[in-house]
Amino acid sequence: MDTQKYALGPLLNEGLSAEDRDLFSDARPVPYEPYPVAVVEKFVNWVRANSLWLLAFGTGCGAVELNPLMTARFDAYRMGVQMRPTPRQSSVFIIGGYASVKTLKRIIRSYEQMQGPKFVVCLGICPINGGMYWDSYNTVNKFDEYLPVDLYITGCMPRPEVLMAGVLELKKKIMEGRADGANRYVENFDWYKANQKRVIKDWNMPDYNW
Amino acid sequence: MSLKDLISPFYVWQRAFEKPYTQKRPIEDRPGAPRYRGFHMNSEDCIGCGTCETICQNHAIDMVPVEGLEQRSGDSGLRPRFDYGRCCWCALCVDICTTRSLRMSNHYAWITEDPDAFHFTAGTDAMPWNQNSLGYRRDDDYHLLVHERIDMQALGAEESVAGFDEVMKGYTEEQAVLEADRCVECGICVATCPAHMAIPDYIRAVRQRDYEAGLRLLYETNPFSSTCGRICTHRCETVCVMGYQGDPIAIRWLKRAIVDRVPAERYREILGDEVVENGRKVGVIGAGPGGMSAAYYLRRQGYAVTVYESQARAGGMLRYGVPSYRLPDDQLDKDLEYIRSLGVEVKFNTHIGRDVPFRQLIEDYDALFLAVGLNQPSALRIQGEEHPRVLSGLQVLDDVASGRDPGVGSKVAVIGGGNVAMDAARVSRRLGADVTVLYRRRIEDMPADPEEIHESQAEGCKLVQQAIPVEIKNAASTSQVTIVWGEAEMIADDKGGRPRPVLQEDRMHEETYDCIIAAIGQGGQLDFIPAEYRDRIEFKWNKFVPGEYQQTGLPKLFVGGDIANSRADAISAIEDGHHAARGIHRFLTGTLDG
Amino acid sequence: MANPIELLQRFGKNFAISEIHEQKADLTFFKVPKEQAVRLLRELRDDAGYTHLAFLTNIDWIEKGIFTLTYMLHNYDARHSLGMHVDLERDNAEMQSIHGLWAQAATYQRELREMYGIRFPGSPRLDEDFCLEGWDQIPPMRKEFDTAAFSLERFYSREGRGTEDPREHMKGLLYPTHTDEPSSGGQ
Amino acid sequence: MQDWPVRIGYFLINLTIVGLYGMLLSGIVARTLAKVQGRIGIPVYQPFIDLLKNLGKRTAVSHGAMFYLGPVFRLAGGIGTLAFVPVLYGSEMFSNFNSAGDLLLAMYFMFFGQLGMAIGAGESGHPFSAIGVARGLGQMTAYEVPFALAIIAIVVQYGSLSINDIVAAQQGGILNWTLFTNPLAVIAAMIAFLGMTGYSPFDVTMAPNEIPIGPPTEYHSSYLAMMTMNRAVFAGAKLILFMDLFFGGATNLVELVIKTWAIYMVAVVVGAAFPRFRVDQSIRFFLRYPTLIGIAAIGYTQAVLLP
Amino acid sequence: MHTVDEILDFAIEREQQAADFYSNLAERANSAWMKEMLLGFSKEEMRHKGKLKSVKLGDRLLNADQHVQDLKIADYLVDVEPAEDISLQDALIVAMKREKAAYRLYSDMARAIDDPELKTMFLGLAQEEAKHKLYFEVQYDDQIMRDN
Amino acid sequence: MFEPNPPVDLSSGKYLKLWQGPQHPGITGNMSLELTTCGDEVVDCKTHVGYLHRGFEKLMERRTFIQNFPIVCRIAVPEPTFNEYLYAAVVEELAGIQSPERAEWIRTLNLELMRLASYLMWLGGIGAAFGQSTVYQWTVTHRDYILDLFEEMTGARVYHMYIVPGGVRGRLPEGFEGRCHEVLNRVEKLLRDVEKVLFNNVVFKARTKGLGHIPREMVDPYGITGPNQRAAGFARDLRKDAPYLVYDQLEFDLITATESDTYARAWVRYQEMHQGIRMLRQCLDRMPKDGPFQARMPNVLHWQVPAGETYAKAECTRGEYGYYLVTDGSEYVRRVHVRGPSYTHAIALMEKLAVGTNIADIAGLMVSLHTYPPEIER
Repeated sequence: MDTQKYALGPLLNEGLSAEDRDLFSDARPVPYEPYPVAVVEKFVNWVRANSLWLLAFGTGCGAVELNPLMTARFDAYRMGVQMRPTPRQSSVFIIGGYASVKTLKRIIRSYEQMQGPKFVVCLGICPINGGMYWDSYNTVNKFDEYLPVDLYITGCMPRPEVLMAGVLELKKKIMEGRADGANRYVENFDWYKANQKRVIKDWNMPDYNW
Repeated sequence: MSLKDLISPFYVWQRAFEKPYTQKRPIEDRPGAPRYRGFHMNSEDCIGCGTCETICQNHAIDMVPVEGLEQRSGDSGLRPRFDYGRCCWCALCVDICTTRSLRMSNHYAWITEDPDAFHFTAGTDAMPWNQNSLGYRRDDDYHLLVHERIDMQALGAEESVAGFDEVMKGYTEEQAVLEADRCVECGICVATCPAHMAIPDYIRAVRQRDYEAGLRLLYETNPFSSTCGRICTHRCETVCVMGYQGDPIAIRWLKRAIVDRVPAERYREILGDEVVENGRKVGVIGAGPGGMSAAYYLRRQGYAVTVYESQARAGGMLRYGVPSYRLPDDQLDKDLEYIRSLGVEVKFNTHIGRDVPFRQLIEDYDALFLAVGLNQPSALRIQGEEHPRVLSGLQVLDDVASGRDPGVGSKVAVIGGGNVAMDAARVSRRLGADVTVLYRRRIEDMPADPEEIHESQAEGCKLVQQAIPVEIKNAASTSQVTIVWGEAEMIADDKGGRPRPVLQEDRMHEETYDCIIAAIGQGGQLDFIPAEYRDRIEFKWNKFVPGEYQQTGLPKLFVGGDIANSRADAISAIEDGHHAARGIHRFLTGTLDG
Repeated sequence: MANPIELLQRFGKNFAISEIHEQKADLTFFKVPKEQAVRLLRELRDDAGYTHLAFLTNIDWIEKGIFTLTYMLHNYDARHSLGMHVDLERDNAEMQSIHGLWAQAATYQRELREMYGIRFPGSPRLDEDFCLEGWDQIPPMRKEFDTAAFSLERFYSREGRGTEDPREHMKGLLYPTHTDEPSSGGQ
Repeated sequence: MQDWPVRIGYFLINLTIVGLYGMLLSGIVARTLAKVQGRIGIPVYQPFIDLLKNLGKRTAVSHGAMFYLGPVFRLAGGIGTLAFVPVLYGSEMFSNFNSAGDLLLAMYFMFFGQLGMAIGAGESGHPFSAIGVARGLGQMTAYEVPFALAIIAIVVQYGSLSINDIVAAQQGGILNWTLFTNPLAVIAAMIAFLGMTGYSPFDVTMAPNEIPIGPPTEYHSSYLAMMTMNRAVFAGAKLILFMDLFFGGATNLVELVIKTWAIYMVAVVVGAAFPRFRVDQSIRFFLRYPTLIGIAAIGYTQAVLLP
Repeated sequence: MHTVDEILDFAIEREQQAADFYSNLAERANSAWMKEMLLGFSKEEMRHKGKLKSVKLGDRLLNADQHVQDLKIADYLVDVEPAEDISLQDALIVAMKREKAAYRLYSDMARAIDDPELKTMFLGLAQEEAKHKLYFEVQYDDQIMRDN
Repeated sequence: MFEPNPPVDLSSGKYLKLWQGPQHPGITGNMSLELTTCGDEVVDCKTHVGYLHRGFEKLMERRTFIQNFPIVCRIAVPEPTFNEYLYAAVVEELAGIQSPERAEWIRTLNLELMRLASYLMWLGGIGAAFGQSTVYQWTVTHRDYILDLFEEMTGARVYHMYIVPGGVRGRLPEGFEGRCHEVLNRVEKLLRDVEKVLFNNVVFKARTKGLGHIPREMVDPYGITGPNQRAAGFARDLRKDAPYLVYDQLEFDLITATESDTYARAWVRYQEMHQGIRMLRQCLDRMPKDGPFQARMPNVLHWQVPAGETYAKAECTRGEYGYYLVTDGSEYVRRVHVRGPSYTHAIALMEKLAVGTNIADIAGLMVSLHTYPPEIER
């Protein structure tokens, strides 16, 4: 991606009143530095891969297949996966399909609240190239313009089995140290921000406190 | 609070002692159901019609050219490429697939980190699911297209042999719209049509009952719409995608449906009649479909066009070779009159070489288009051929067209299997004869239109296949003639051509008729071209070999029609005329070098 | 309960009811002028048993320059629905609010305000965002708004796509010279 | 009295064992509950992985000093509780810092952790934390009532505030356990125990549906890890305390494991069966039957056991 | 003719005659494309001649065993007289008939001779002529009996 | 009828503004509630929707009639089949197509299976909302068995795209009836367990009885339909009142209750699941085994439906689901309006009922109204 093209603009809390401003983190994110000892980093990666806490934010249709995934039939708990209702504690953000502009704003907010290392998995066709809603005025077409994505699982909707396969794939990626989406976000922060601003016209967040 | 309500919930613990619901290995053990709609598969039956692309509401399908695909008629050479960033697995593409080549596998897993990777061309790209035997198929009893052709009202066999009334009555408006509605507008047919008519477009015009637009579309490539709507060899229909699971669209009849609804008087109003003269003049030899087509398009571009015709009326083979029950004279005149009304001058009864020297033409005109057609019937060249009761098929048709009685008698044998033979047979039927058609090959090999074969059989012509005439006897009689023919055996051609008949000398038959009509083929006559020009023109066998834009080695001379192409049908001649008109225009405006 | 046609005729004495169309046994459409609409709705609800407002929506007849509101009422006892049409001027469309008759109408009116720009003075939370947020275009459900063009312009599409028309492809391959002239037939 | 370094060393060993045991127990319980739900459930070692993962996570959030101190207080509460609870009866190594009034200290620390948590979570500024804290404190206050009553009953019964003494008094046969000598107090305490463990029906503090995650909403990475550790230690300490007070204590590790597991299972068995109470409902509940039972226990002790 | 070489010389001579015949006819023909076509026939014969020459030099062999199809078209057509205004149809008939005659000649010779080597050579030549005949018959089938 | 909630002075410090959702497990899907609380009591509630707005009605205006068929099912994610059926019904009505009898039976089977699956998910939801996640685990698993049946019958688990205008897309697979009966038996056994565990549960009763009481006189002004309405004592059900498909040939009871609180609504739905199983068994036993399942269709690529308008409705799990279709004789719809019951239940009704509720009950109350956000905003 061409980072030069996008000039650094004001951060996303522009247009907020002074007292609301501190609800947003002004700080530019910092990249995740691996542990200096390779073995430690490898071990930590293994730990991360085996403890995937998903953010319980059903952003689209995909949420409907997360129910079977997290229940007795498929029981993803076996694989170290569990749902966390707060972004602070989650490490995996599952984008469950299409993101409307209104949700995208919340997704970005949640994503920025998540503490690294964090990973984004996109479900379904809509985040890849618009999917069914490619011509809709309210859903974004290419999700990777707005947040870095580590893994795509195609399908409409992807079955729980593919989600499990996706979890395995994500684990593999994390263990190999290739799941570096969060760092890409840091490196190309201005590019992502410029893209986000291009579609989200209303940055005023009602006083969300989650 | 009852005690029951306190105790009963502990029932949950019963579940702890049962087998868990959990699937042990869901990824491996749970393939998609046999009908699962997974990733696409495409077989080699695909012809790249793009109907899947049309119906896809997500624009998930691109038609892309595929390397190494054998170029064949009726195959666009494109194949659907699927974007799994768009596809929603609704399988409408599978349901609508005209050849039923598109299917779905029951494979559903595709995970990558690259969002740009979710593309693939079904059937050609190697994908893990290409060999899956399960997956979604369209149910046999479920259709999104209409596979049966709307029948056209026609005269019954008895009525039709009773006279020369037109057999096919044409579609009613409702029928035409219903038939046009079947079209999927893929456009595969356009390449196959020699004239490359805008077939899907004019079919849409029929569907929308917009006959004026339809007529304009027809005249863009074909000024013989009324004619072609009746007697075209409709190669387009042989490749029509609707033919894969049902009947092809009746393209020819839909063309007719347009012209039938526009009276001749309105042609000039709809198509326009103003011609901006450009001061140049072009001569055309032959007022058949090729010549008149060239004349029309040249005239439209402002050329002064003079057509030389040896016969008394225009139309060439369309008038003299096609009987009026297939193409009524008034319909041919409708086409011709409109062309003439634009100011095309036709000189009748003028033989080039006899009445006007060729040299004069080539000197007088800025360019010359020659489309004299094939009007010399091939002789049988068997013993006894000079018998007076051996007639030529063309002659019989000419006689009938000119209102003369060919005198075929009441028991007729027709030799040949082409349209001329069929026409001769059916004309003889109408003249009251008992007709037998002798053909060297099998019925399926006949070059005649299948409709004609079918109708002639319906009208009572007997078709004897694999019959090779060997000798004509009974020279003594002037009213009867006897033919000796032998049965043929079909032998496969080593070089891959169609099977060839070989005479079996031990199986001979002899039969006496009132006359024998020979219609085995025609050749051309080009003696009027002086030798000094001939040397500069390229020929093969008895035909011209025209270059780009139908031009010959004689830069001013453009040729077309039966004398210059191997297809020898009206629509090819029309296209030759049109193409030559393009060429002449380019030649005279300097963009085509001689 | 009278037959719906009779009912409408009865109301027709006081209201300018027109275009009565019986779509099926339990569904009748009719049209009433804008000024009388709310009064009629109230009477239908209170006197004729049409107590259930199934929905309120709008049809954009851009070529006629009008919006047609459809109020779908249902009478549970008679098991009959009435679809009431009210025409509004497309430019500067405004209609009386019926949130006083049916509480949920306020939501419908908010939606119509956002999606078509119809104003319903007095309706609660009318000008708040409903489905959209930060919308900077004309109301999206109006016919003149082209959602596909907007989507491509604002959200892009992934590169690497490109399709060919079978007809044009075959032409380019097989007979490129045959149609390069300006159309010479017709006008 | 031995010298302090050795005792501290012993305590650290205790802390480690109890902490690990607490973590393991949470894994086992999760698996047991999964069985009820018809699934296989997490591997028993999953809590350890989660803990390590959280330790390895980054943090870039600051809500002020108290926010950091919250988990520290919390952990201090857990460790403090454990510090005054003898793990094994008669073992020097596993006796921790028991002294004459250690029961009161242990109870104090049980409060202390919660309060520390309350301050930290309140500092995070998240309303869900605030609501969770309010609920937690309210509920704690409520279940402390029957618990305190039960403690009072047994303190009266055994005439000592030293846990060691109370355990000692229960030695010599199963019938000497408080469970059989003073069943009313045990019932009151066990109901309070249900409240303490945070399983249904008293888990509204941390309920994901009613309020996402409650007090620790804003806590993450190593803070969360500290809280997880605290939960393990605290759970272990509580179990041991209950075992010591009501179930005759333990003289060896096997006995300890069996008894504590069995006590824990009570909460689990009830937890799996019931939805959760609203906080006002649970307060009303604790202040009704268990409190009455607790009062009855005191009365029973006074009237029946002491004379 | 007693040796293979003699036979081949005879055959080469015959091909030359045929080529001469066509070029002669072509000269007289008054239509350009007939002229061209007949010259084409002549060239075809010259190619046959070249082939026989290379057989004589031992560069290639004649195959006597191959089966050559006989469409028997030439059998029942009447003889035509080569004339200036010869048509395509007639020219083909002439050619077919000539090749058929050559085939007959070699076949008869083969039957009359006992020497197996010579017999093989004649049979081989006969097959060659049969092939030429087939070529013309196919052309006749395709170009004349088009049934259009 | 609209009575605004009393205004609150946020600056007084007495009140706390609290957002539930969109990222909140207590919310049924991606929507949010803006709550103002005073202590534990909610004093004001505003529903915010639009997080899932895709503009279906706009998208449908630029797709042909057949192209709309795959997209409609996406309107209500957990319950797509009703959309498919209703879209087919309105198009067939205006196009003058009558789907064959066999298709009508298969459609009924489909809708009732969907209803059962949707209720199972809801049952788990109501359990989870009040802290009984064991029931959630069980019912979602059993819903999955029904999805297996769907997969087998239609080729997909979630978005079936099976009921197409004109009929259905294929015959039932071999041996489907047997497998369906088997699943129904399992579900029936589960329902008995759930009754023991959830409905006869002292805590559940304590939480749900009296929660979110809807007075009878509120039902019509708020447009409340379906089980929510029946729990308030109205015996209204479109399957009885305006039978569509083959419902007039099926035997089933209309379930009502009078308490009109969360427990009553849950109980009504629970009972309706039993009725659903009863209907499914009748369908399986009585449906025609052969015959056409698709009416004769025109070429769908340029299918023009005559100008007209109609409204078709069906009783979905949440109440009256309806499609209002206006056509102008072209290949595209002029206007389609989807009337989802969640629309009124989740906004006007929820905002009213939430006031005075304990904040911990908001999630349960929300679930008890059974709303699907994607269907609200479309």
